[in-house]
Amino acid sequence: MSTGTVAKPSAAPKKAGRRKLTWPWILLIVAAGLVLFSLVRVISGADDLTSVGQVSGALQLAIPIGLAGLGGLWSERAGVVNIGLEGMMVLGTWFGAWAGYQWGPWTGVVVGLLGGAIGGLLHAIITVTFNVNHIVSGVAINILAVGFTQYLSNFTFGEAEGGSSKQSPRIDPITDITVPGLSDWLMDLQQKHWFLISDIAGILGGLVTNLSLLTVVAILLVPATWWVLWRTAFGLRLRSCGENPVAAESLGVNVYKYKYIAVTMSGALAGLGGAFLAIVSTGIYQEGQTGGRGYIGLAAMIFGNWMPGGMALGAGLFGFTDSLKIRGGAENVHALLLLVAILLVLAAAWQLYKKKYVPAVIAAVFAVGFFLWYALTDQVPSQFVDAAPYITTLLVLALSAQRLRMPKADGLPYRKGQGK
Amino acid sequence: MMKIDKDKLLIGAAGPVLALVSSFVLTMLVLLATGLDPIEPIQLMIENAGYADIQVLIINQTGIYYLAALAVAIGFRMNLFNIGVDGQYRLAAMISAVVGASVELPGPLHILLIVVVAALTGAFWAGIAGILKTTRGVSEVVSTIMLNAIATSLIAWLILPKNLGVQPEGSNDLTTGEIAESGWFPGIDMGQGNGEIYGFTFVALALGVVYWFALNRTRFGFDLRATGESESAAQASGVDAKRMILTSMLISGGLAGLSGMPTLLGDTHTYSLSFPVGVGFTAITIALLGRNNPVGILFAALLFAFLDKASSSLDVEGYPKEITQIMQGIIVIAVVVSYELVRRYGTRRQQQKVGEELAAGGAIKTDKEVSA
Amino acid sequence: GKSSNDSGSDSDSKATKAAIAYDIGGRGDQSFNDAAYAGLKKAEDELDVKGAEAEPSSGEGDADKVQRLTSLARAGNNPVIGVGFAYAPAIKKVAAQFPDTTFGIIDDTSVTGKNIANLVFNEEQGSYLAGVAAAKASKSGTVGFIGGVEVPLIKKFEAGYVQGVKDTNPKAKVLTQYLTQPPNFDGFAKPDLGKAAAQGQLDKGADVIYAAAGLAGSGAIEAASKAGKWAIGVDSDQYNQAGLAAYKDSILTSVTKDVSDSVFNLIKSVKDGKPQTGEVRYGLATDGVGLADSNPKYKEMTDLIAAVNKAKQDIIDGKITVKTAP
Amino acid sequence: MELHGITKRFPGVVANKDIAITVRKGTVHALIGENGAGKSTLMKILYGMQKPDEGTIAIDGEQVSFSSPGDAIARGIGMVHQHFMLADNLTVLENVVLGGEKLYGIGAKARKKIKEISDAYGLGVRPDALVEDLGVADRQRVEILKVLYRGAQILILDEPTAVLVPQEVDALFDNLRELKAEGLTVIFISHKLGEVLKVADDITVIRRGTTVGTADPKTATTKQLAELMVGSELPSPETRESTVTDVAMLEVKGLTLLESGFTGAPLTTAAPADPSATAVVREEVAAGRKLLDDVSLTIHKGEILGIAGVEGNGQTELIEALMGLRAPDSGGISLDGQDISALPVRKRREGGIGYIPEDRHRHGLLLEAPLWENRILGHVTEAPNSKRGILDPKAARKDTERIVREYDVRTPGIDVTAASLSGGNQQKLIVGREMSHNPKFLIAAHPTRGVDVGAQAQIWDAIREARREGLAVLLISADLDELIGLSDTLRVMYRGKLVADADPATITPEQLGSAMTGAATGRLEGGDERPEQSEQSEDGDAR
Ligand SMILES: Nc1ncnc2c1ncn2[C@@H]1O[C@H](COP(=O)(O)OP(=O)(O)OP(=O)(O)O)[C@@H](O)[C@H]1O
Ligand SMILES: Nc1ncnc2c1ncn2[C@@H]1O[C@H](COP(=O)(O)OP(=O)(O)OP(=O)(O)O)[C@@H](O)[C@H]1O
Ligand SMILES: [Mg+2]
Ligand SMILES: [Mg+2]
Repeated sequence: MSTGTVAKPSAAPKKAGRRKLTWPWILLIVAAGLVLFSLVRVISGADDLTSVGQVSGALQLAIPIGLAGLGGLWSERAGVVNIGLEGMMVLGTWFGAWAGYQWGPWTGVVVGLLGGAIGGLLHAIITVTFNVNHIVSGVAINILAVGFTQYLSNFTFGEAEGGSSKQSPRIDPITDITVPGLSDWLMDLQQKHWFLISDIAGILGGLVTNLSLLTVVAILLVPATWWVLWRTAFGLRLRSCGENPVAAESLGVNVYKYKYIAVTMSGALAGLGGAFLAIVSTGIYQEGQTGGRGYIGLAAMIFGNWMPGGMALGAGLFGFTDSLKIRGGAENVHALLLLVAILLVLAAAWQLYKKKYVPAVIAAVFAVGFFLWYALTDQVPSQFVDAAPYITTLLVLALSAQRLRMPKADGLPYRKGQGK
Repeated sequence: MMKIDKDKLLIGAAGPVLALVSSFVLTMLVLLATGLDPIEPIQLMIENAGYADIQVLIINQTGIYYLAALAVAIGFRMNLFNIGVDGQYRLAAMISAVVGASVELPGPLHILLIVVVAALTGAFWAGIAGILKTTRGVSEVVSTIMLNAIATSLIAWLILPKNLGVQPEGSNDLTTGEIAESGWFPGIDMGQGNGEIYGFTFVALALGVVYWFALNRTRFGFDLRATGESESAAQASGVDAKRMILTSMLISGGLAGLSGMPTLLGDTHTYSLSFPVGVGFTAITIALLGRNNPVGILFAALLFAFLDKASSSLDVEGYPKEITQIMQGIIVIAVVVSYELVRRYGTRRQQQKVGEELAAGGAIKTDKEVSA
Repeated sequence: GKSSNDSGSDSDSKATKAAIAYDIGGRGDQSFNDAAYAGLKKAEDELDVKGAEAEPSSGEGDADKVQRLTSLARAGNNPVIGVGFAYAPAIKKVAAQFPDTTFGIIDDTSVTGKNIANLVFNEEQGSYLAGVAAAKASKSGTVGFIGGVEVPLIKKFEAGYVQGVKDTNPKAKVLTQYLTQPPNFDGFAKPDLGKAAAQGQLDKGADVIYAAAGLAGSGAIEAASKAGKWAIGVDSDQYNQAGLAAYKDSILTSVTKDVSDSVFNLIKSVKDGKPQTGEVRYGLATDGVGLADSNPKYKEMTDLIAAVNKAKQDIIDGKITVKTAP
Repeated sequence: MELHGITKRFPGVVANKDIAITVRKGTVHALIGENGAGKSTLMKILYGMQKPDEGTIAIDGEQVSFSSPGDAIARGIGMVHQHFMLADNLTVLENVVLGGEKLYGIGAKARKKIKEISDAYGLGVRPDALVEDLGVADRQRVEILKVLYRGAQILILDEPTAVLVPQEVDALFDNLRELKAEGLTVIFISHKLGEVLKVADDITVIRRGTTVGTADPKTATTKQLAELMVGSELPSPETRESTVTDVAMLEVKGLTLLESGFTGAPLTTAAPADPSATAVVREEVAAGRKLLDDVSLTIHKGEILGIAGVEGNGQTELIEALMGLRAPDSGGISLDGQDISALPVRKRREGGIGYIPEDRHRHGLLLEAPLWENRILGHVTEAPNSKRGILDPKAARKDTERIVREYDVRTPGIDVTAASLSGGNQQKLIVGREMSHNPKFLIAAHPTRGVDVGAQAQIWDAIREARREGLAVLLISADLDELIGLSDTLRVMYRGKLVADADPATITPEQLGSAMTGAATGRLEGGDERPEQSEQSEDGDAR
């Protein structure tokens, strides 16, 4: 049974199409996206699309997903598939809250991180030392973490003042920072609803308003991870364990050690995500609080091609669509219909340019369909609004998944001295 | 040959025994550590399992888990991770309930229609992931997670009274309307209010046999297993890997769709907001525990059903029910770790045999050559 | 064979034992289930009744509920109360088997029988009053409603609230947001979702937010409080809830739903030998639902209180009929 | 360096038994022995990857004990493994510095150092290329660079020449001599005795885990070495009388295969910033590199057509196109007069194509499945494996037993997994399986690669036997002796094109080798160094 997660077209050529995205291009794409978005906002009048609140809400929803995704990245870069992120996150929420309500939020953060790390360590023992299938181990850890925390809640929160067997007492909040002046100025600018300028102001404003210190830490972890994994000797060794552990071994790298570190770190990051949920997002521990965010984090990581930046983009996409829907989804998502329609028109044009007429026609037909849907209704049924993040992800993946490439030895068993 | 068989038996038995012993010991330690009696809860559960009504519940739940786990297992056999069984199961139950409630046909036909619709719906939903994988290379892990969530929304919309749903007078529930009695699957009444064993449970078992036969005795099954073991070797052997992915995804979804049938046809006769959820996730664990083998899955499903149902009165006796979930987690880990340990031992034995064989073949030659 | 309920089937002694079977979430949810538990606790203290509780396991079906109720009934509990509409099909089956036991079900009137008491509430009436209060308290003319999960029960809250707002200020705008769709019941449990939704409505100018979202509502209350706007609580008087002490000044009022009393009353009626049967409705008239007035600032708003009281009287008198679906 | 009394036991196998070797400083010391003799194991012990059960290692007279390759590296030992130890998805730079980051860091300094070494030895390594994009010879150079980068004083090369053409081998040997001149010690493992004699200063022979003798390269002949190695004369792949008929069995016309780019993903398509590179890349994507360029050939009944070529010049693609694993962009294939261009793999196999894949682990076996299931693989629709869609395990098992008997597959039974057989025995099983279905046409890709001498002879015999009965064979091999000895006709493939053809009776491996590097085209004449540019038709058979 495999742990492989990405289809590898076995007969596909190696070199073609695997060109790197360079910075100018990334910026260009981002700029084009922004213009398009702004256009949609102006036409549809859904000013909330890029409001300060929207962006800061998206950030808040994206952070736990992103931290889980970062955890997945560490582990899979070292060759261990970690579907146990969800469980490690659960440990993070529980331990974070347990320590947090008693000894303050920052202690909670540290203990939550340690709680997740314990889950990661367990995963490492099972998969690295015992060489058990990674998915089995991850699934078991998910079950165990949920059972264990729920069980313990009976004896801890259940007996605490202001708590119950399902939730913890309230945890003191972590300081929020808002850059004075700048934040207000951007807010004003955003509320002018000018084309493009207000949108940029909204996005920047969202990034400097009501920012929890832990949010700042979490955001910094993304470039930090990139730097550690791609710019240090430690990171090179760690990644080599995910690409070809036998080769690493032959150069004197202690593969077990790096796998252990990576998977434990992975648990710690997921635990931090859990602690963030409990301490910053909610202020209490709540049974079932993670609600599958560990899995979404994993999805975001795959989406991001096992790279920190891409992963952050994936988490951001989830956070953004999630926030769109939760903040008056009927209207916001309705505006997205227009965006989809425009994108489909662009896709049709592209296909036409490449002389692929059938896909062009299909895209055009869908474009018209979405235009009509947009024009003839004011709202999207709330049930569909809920599905927006997931449909968006599927669409984006369908357009780009073939470029994904997971670490070569990801999910494969490894034993020292057994390489050929 | 005799020796190998004896070895095999010993090795085969060692795994489960090691696993069960260690998981019980660990569970007791957890209970002890929290200051509870380590023996009584287990005693209570065993006692509970002795009661006929609980046995009925266990058997019925086993059937449901069994089907869903088969759905997961067939994917695993192909290296596909169908996390979407839960969504496929829910959507299939809902759509088939709607169809079942809207028609009235002679008994067997009515049931057949519902079952076929369920299988098709499940297959359709899984097929989306299959198509995305074969044509666009989208990982089925991600797409089935997404499709689970999308199924939730779709069902929520479809079940609105303005669409396909019904809100019974005076109820706060939403249902799909009741299926007429001709569409109920007859069960075995255990008398004395002990409940009914769902008739569909036997269909589930029969499907287990079919699963075994299809996988181990047909060309199709061989191709499927070959693809799961080595996609490249299977392709070179003439398997169309893409078609295989799609086919097994469809079968997996179809089975997932069927796993809602015991409940729908044997008990609720309608799909409502309180239809059981999460079956597909438990099924992943069960399939892994049963090592994707139809007999193994049966035992695993039985074990999980037992833990679920026999623990129902633990809270009344003052023991947190969550202990069973801890047990489930520990069992899974204990089983796989002990299997791995036993497997390592077994491989060593096997290699030793190969080595002996080779040595026997080359021994004479070696002796002669030394003098050369 | 032997059934798990055979043991201890020493029933007959009327109402010395009463039982409740919880909805998903179970005891400790600080909301619906806990309210039912409070009623049982009160009965234990005041009526000398021995209470039993049973929790569901996640993902269970009707058959499990049947087994649970049967086992509670066999054990001699009377009444046996199912908390939540999910118990309806199970009660239908079990009640027929135990004609001498009274079964209570909360939030459902679809199953009937002479030993079944349907404990239902006119949530829409309480919500109507909340709407009146919101319309009166709002300066911006925009108010918000946040529903936890989009199910008919919560839509009742929405319907009453919207009607109350519009009747009071026809020009007012009501923003409506549901957090999740069934069977994903996270919307009752995730305060962060409540917070984000409330933030969205606040950004759109809402200055009173009514959250019928169980625990997720606390997130909405937090957001409203931080923005210096009003929040309206639900189910119990949230002004007095320990976990929300930091934000209580912003809790204008709460729509109460007296589940606890309904449980207590049913147990009492059985104990008294006159068991309730059929629909037992708790509305404004019986104070089964209503508006809390613990917040001193609320008490100062005489204009608002007058409007609320008038509306309440009109509903009781039948001059206003409140819709149950939006 | 002195190795003394080294013994290493694996479950069931004694890989090394009381081995004693002395390597003089500043020499090239060759280690030879047949498959499974224990050479690699010995080297892994010396390199700290495996621990000896008994015995001692002394370097410069000082006793050492390594618990990991790290220790060995620290003592100045470097090893180039038999199977490349490279991470495909990392750059050359990353592969080189891995584990030795302390030396020059992982950045600019390291890059400079790599360039320096590369220039000094003419390795021509580009530090920032992805290893995955490199050919075998380049990878080999990266492996050597890895060792030099660490400043190794003792260099172990485990079968470095197996995948190289003669010219590349010569280049490698030049490098080795240079290294030797600088005082480095080289331990060199090879099966190719001619090479060994050319480069080595000392030779040690290992057989069945023990040292059976040493030889002086100045006086020894390959024949003597071979006898020392195996204890008997080496079999030769020589084919005796010709069995070629006039009946064409396989005809390939104008087969062309383009490297396909990705389509339909405009969202993330981006070209490199450098404009000149952009143009190139665009063109490539638009036109596609030609992996197969108008390949035409005919193989007759009873004929073995050998294709020589450096790996990565389209042989793999040709096989895949013939098998139906890849759809060519143009061209036709017909088997026994029937057009099979549009048939899927399975139909082609049923139609009589047998396939001995170049990578048996990836394409020929289910490693974790028992032998009898492996016997079914690839022929699941054919008798005796199944009837009307239903498998017939009994018959398959019986037939597996027959194959095991007839092809001398050494195994305790047919229920052991394929993984537990040694490479040679795995290969015999595959050959037996493919021959059991009386193929009309056999694709034999490196049929004896890494297989020991005995098994090699058996496999050659099997192929010759079938040829006599009218089998057409496409033989692809890196072993030029095998190719020349076995083939009736030889063609050379270069950059996806069949660029030259030769008569196996007269051609020498050196000539063939130069054609393989693209240095010679057209008809290669034996003995004549300068190939004449004949304008023979592309689709004609090569005689
Ligand atoms: N990790 C291992 N576990 C068990 N047995 C092994 C292992 N590695 C090698 N062997 C055994 O040791 C023997 C010697 O193997 P080794 O790889 O050293 O041979 P070799 O001389 O390098 O052969 P070749 O020419 O094929 O490379 C083999 O026959 C094999 O059976
Ligand atoms: N990693 C390993 N673990 C256990 N046993 C091994 C391992 N590698 C090799 N062996 C054992 O060594 C024996 C032969 O191995 P090996 O494949 O090296 O033989 P070989 O003749 O050198 O073939 P190849 O051409 O594939 O190298 C087999 O019996 C196998 O069981
Ligand atoms: Mg070998
Ligand atoms: Mg070797």
